[in-house]
Amino acid sequence: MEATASVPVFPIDRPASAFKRWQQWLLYSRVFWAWVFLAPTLITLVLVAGRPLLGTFYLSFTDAELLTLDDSVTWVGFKNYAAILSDPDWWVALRNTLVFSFLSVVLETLLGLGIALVLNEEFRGRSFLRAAVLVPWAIPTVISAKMWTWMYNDMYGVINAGFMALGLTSEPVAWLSSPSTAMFALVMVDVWKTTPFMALLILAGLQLIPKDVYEAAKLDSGSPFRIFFKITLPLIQPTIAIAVIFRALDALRVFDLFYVLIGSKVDTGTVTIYARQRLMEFQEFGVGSAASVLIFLFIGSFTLLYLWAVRPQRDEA
Amino acid sequence: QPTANAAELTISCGSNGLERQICQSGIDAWSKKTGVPVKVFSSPNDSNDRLALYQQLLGAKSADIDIYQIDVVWPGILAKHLLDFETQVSAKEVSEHIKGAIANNRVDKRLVALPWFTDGGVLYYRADLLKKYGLSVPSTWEEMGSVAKVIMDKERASGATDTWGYVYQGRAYEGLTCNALEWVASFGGGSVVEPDGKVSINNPKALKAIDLIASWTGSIVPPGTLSYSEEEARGAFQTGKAVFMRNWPYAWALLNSEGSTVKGKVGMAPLPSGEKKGPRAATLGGWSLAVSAYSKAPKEAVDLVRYLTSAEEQKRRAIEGSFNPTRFALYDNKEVLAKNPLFKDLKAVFLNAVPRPAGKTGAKYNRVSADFWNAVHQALSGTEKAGPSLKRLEEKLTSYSNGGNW
Amino acid sequence: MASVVLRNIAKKFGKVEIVHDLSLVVESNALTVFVGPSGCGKSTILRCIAGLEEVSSGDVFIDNVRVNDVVPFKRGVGMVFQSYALYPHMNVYENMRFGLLSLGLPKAEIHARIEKAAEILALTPYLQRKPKQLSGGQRQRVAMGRALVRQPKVFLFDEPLSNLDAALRTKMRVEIARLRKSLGATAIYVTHDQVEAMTLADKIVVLRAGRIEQQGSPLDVYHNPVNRFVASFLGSPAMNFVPGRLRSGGAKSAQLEFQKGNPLEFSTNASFQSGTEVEFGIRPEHLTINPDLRGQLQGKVFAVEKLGDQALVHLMLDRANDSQAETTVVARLPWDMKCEVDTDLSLGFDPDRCHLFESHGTRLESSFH
Amino acid sequence: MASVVLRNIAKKFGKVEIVHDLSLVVESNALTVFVGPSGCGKSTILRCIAGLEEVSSGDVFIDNVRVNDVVPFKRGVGMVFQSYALYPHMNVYENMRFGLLSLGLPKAEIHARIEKAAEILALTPYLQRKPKQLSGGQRQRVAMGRALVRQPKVFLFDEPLSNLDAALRTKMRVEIARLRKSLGATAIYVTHDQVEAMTLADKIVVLRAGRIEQQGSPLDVYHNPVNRFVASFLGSPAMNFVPGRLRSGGAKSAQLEFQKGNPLEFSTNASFQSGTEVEFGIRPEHLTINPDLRGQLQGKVFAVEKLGDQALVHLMLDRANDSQAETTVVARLPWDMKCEVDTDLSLGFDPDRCHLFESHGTRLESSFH
Amino acid sequence: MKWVGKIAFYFLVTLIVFYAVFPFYWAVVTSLKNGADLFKVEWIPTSPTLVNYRSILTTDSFLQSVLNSVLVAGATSLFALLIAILSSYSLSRVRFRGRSLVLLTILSVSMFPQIAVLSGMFELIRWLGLYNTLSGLTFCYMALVLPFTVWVMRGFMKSIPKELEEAAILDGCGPTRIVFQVFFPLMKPALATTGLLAFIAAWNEFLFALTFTLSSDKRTVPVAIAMLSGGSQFELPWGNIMAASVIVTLPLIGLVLIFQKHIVSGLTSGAVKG
Ligand SMILES: Nc1ncnc2c1ncn2[C@@H]1O[C@H](COP(=O)(O)OP(=O)(O)OP(=O)(O)O)[C@@H](O)[C@H]1O
Ligand SMILES: Nc1ncnc2c1ncn2[C@@H]1O[C@H](COP(=O)(O)OP(=O)(O)OP(=O)(O)O)[C@@H](O)[C@H]1O
Ligand SMILES: [Mg+2]
Ligand SMILES: [Mg+2]
Repeated sequence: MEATASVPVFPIDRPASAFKRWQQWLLYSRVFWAWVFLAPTLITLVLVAGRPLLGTFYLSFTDAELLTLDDSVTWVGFKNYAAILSDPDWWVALRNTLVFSFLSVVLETLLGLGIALVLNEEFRGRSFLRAAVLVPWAIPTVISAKMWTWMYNDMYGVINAGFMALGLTSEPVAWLSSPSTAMFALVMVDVWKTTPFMALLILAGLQLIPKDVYEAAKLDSGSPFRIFFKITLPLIQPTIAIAVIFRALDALRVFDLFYVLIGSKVDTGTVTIYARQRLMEFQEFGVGSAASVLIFLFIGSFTLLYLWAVRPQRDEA
Repeated sequence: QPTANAAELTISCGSNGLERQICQSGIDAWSKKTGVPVKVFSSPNDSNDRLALYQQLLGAKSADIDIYQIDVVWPGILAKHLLDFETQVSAKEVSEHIKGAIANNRVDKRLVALPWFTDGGVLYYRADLLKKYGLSVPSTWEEMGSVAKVIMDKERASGATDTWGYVYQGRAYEGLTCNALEWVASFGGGSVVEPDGKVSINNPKALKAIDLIASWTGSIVPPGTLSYSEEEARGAFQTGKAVFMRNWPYAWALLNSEGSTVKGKVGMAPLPSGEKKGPRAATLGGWSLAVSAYSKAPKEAVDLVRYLTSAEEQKRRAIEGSFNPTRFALYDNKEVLAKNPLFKDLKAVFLNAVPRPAGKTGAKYNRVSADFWNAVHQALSGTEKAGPSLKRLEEKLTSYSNGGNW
Repeated sequence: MASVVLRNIAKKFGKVEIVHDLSLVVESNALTVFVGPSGCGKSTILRCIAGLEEVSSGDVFIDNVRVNDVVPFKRGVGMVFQSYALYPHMNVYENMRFGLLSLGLPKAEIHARIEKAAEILALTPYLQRKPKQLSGGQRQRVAMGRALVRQPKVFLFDEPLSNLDAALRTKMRVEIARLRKSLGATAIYVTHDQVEAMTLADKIVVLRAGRIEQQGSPLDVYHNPVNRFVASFLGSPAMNFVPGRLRSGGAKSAQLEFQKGNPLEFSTNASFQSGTEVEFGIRPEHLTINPDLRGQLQGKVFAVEKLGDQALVHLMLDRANDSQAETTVVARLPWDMKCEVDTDLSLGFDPDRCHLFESHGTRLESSFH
Repeated sequence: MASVVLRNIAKKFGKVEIVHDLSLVVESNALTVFVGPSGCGKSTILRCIAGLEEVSSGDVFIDNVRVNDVVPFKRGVGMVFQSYALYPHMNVYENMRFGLLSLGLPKAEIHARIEKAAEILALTPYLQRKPKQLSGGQRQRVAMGRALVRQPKVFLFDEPLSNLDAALRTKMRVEIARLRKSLGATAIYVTHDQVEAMTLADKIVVLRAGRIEQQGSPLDVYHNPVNRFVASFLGSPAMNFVPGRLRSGGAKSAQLEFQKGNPLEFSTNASFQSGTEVEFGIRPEHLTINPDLRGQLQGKVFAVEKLGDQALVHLMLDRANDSQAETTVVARLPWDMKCEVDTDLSLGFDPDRCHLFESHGTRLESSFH
Repeated sequence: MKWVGKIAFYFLVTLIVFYAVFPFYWAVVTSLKNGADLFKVEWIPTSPTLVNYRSILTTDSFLQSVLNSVLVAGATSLFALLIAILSSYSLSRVRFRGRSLVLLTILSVSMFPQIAVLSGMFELIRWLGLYNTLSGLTFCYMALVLPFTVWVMRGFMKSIPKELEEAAILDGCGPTRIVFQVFFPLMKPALATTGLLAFIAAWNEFLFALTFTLSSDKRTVPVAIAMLSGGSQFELPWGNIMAASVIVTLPLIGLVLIFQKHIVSGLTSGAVKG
């Protein structure tokens, strides 16, 4: 091409001295700085999480007991894991955890969606509502757990009083006593506590949908429900996906809620309760650590599975 | 006599509130005497949290706390890390304490703690109602059941529809172990794990006991009881919703406090027995003081412990805070009785209180207890019949009883 | 016969009134274009017709039916949004079908309509694609298709082309024109690109701050603007305005002074007193290099822009006196004309071509001779 | 003397090569425009010069210094982004100062430069405003100011006007041209609006898929496109292309058949065999209604777009035979010409005006007579 | 027709508000009762008393622990933001090998049950000599808050246009200046949100706070509340507990109310797009 011909040939001047190059690289290399910037986070995490976690991994293969941690511990291989997997209580706990997580996350999502939709409307007193919705979130879990134990009480608990006043129940229900109602009661507390977070995330998602897509839909269809199910829902799917993962991670690790409301009780316990009991109350640090590792693996694989499952939708919008 | 050197002590006693104050004043007195400064660490209210924390500290050989206030069931767990008192304290001094308490604090020939104050389950009843229906305080569990039924029905008929017969600590936690142990023991069903390490729980008498109580759930015992700990039970009883209640002596003062619905209408008695004339059982509760093996000033620490558990200090505590002394002499002491007339009856209760199988099972106690209360809870809530439930429990315990040597 | 009628409509957002007591008749089977500067209320009016906004007062009629209380979906309008507003999660086919399903048409009918629309818009190969797999022009066509398939009484376009690049815009412009003609549909078209306005419109409505300034056929509005605003708004490059002063001559006749020397004679029925400040407007294409013409503008060339087929010459007029503000004019001349920057130049014009505006902007009826 | 030189540069993103072995000389004190369809690599090249992307191979010289390893900041380039990329949290003054601070200039100097730039760009009244308090045009000027104050060796503009509306764009276009001339700076200007390209450029570089198709002065490129792509890319409405067939006549002479009847005689040095399919291109402005001209295109009018000052007439050509595909041409005619849609029309043109392209697009040297 | 819709809508709103706020209201009611009233159900306390508040506020150790909580939570969110903004820059705007691996690792930290790291961390804390210090607590909380802080911030940074950064590069900014002089000011909403999330997380944490503090002058609020007790070990002073709960909850509610707008916008550009 004639352009090429007309290019003058300059000598390629001697590149800057090694030192200058190095200095420049130090000053401007993005990758270098990327790692520098990551350092604090990584170091912190390695210290506060990595090291303890590795410790846990190690102990899970030993017969360590809480009170003899630094005395010599002996390597027992997979014995602890075997012990747990052959313990019926573990499986009960696992089932409870799954049931709990599933129920609460589903309910939270539905409720949160509803609230988000309301918050997304323009109406008087909207910011008041938004504020009100955030209240439960701001209350420390330990405290809200106490509050609810208080309200659940069968004799002088307000819930029974209310239900009976409304004629929903004929006689006081002992919510926390029988496994059936206990699970339900716990889910309600968790839903109450974490729905705001859900609602906020989903609201955020809703506000990402361009206004005119809604308007187009209004012209295309008279029924709000069709618009919701055919347009809104698909468009906030990615958001919901993210929200669900955040919540599921927490729900699967739920601890203080159960701990405060019903204590260490096998038939309504969760895996974390199980782990704590083994670690702290039974001194069996090896077994407890093994349990923790199992929980980690369980949640981890769950997360990966989930991420993989929602990947396609996430690319959509 | 320890001299005022650089040593400084940290003691964990009580938590906030009255308990804390009284503990404090005792310590101050000692500090004044010896000139050794003492820091008071108030520990978590929930004894599970408390134990966990102590384990962390001791496990890490920490010298942060010199003197621990430990529950009767902990000596077995913590023994390794606690100082031995045998050599420090004269046999005479030891013998002045209630035997059960001392026995409880001995772990393989080491006296790891000195008893500080004791506790035991008692039966509260609505004196007014018994009077009203001309009934007397029941002496056996069956009797109590029927009495409760009668009064409950009558009361309900006469409008108080939310009246129940009996409340206890039915939540799945240590408290239930105490309750259940009382039932079993009072039927002569042993103490779950016998002193010789044998697992004894699966026997007809124990079964009888559990079955009886379980049969009450929903009839005279409100279902909610299965999630009660001490305070919930007290709440129910104090608001006049129950005729009988199993609880610790602490409730007495509160039940008779200002604004209490049942003020002056309450009576207290030893818990019923299984058969007529059978043994009455109260689970041994209470707290002892132990010195950490990692304390930097063991001499001072031991001295403080001895001071706090001494007769005069316990007397003061009994008078000021009605803490039940572990020195039985004090139960006949005029001044003490003047302040707590109840001690007359309680003495009996405490003297033959049943210790939980903590001594033998040692570090495994918590597990034993948890398995026990879970089994009982399932029986009470009817998710499983008592028979199979106890059978499984037996197998479970045996499985890690290490052939009775634990 | 009228297809859309607005009677004294006003639109308030909170306290601010955006559209003021506006009345308008939109003939059927014609394309009416709303033009006006940004923020003048074009979209708002359109949205009021569609029912996406409620009018604060006044009535909206579609096919002689008052639709103030009718939901958008039932008004029988099809709208094409500036941003297309396609449903990102549906492919082209589904995008078009969505509206039809809610009309409850038989499957076959639906399919037929979509096929047809796709064919008309040359979208058939893309029916299975998702919007983000389409080019700008294709998305634009899908947006139209979505309106099309519902066979609405009125089409509403809100700057449908403004997101396309120049070349594509020209292309789509012609397509829209053709399409509309072939359908013989009624349409209202909002734009602030006045080339679109001129080429597409059967009728132009020039808006300004929520009021109608002028309406009429494109050429009429272009050649007989009722005031300075309209004159300046249409045409690119915009009309040139040169300040001048009136001197009353004999009866019905007057003189216009603008630069040194030769004033222009003209006759008018309007009455004014001598010395009134006015502006006269002349369009770039009406300025030529021709010393014989009666009107002449002297000045210095300060920029020459050569487009391949023409050249835009920017002239800085010599000022009558230093007090006068600087005035520049643009002339559209043949591309091969010779003229250097910073040289003096005189541009001639035919006085009949120019318009007189009073200081407050309204046009002064006049005929030069 | 050359200010920016690209020698055999190539740019890969991952595996895909976007720019292929491209060499280019950018003269100093001139404005070079890159034009080309979207995605052809204009921005990428610009960013390689700025150093925001590293070239995968080849060398970049600025003022005869190889800058491949020099960080962007030190290359002495000033860039104006399409989205302006002003710092939202800084006011105009701070926006301009930010770059100067890192140059470590004395306070006074900095202040002076900013004042000057502000004055040149008429931003002085707005120095204290935040970007979001400015109009599009003003933001655009701030973006330029930010480049200006650093007194770079080369200005780089990436579609600086494409976010402005038509009117403003015209205005800014002239401003940029004036400014650059007065500064006598070197500039590279990316756009795909070819009016900008034509009017601003001293030299146009037409790009296509990462290769240079043609470079030269605007008018040269406009009037002598080396191939069909360039021809079709510049000019709006675009050049018309009419399919035809060559018949070899005597030595160096040939005939072009395109519609029924009168073929066109022309002479060429190129060799071809008779019957080759070709296209000839003719620009809209070179089509007129004039039966005397040697070239004539018969067809049916299917659309007339009247812009106030001109009319675009779209003609559907009569086909030589039914097998032939439909061809449409556009003519730019005076606005007041009379012609009805769906009537037959014959458009004349001067054969000298038209270009012959072989089927693969390259231009066929030829002179009609 | 419209009426019905409006009424139904506001009914729904009321319902939501009730569900959200009632438990807190009940806590307030309870905190105003004393003695046996506690065990009676009254929708509005018949004989309200402030005695609980008085007793809480007069125990200086409680006020101390409120202060501690503020310090710890504040410091935690501050540090978390500081280092998260740095790393989120690397993770959102720089292409380098192993990026997604780092991301996943960070995320995986929040998959471990807190209890699992407890005693490992206990040793660490003692080893660093941070046992029973507020700074030690702050340090531990990093493990809790860093992962999602980084996550949200990263999402937000992604949404900042590339040109802005490039303009800064041409203006001679190294990454440090880009982050702190160009991005930082733009991230106020994100900072507000993330900061608040971190603050709440730290404010509410119980297990670590319980295990890593010893003396009552180092305790944080949740622990302090857990320590509240009546005359003897079994007695639970519900009145005091509720009073305390109300006291410690109010500041959070305050914060949430102040930041609510930012919270939403922050999440919009952060978590969701992320
Ligand atoms: N929902 C609303 N709330 C408040 N003011 C609004 C709203 N919608 C539009 N406006 C105001 O109404 C005026 C007209 O807006 P409109 O969109 O109709 O202008 P437009 O002519 O369409 O402008 P453009 O050509 O830029 O689209 C603007 O000043 C705008 O600020
Ligand atoms: N960072 C990148 N990674 C991968 N591909 C890229 C990247 N940047 C640009 N490209 C690709 O390089 C090609 C040229 O991009 P470029 O932005 O230079 O085109 P352009 O000529 O500027 O187009 P436009 O006129 O739309 O700005 C496009 O196909 C684009 O997809
Ligand atoms: Mg608009
Ligand atoms: Mg580009």
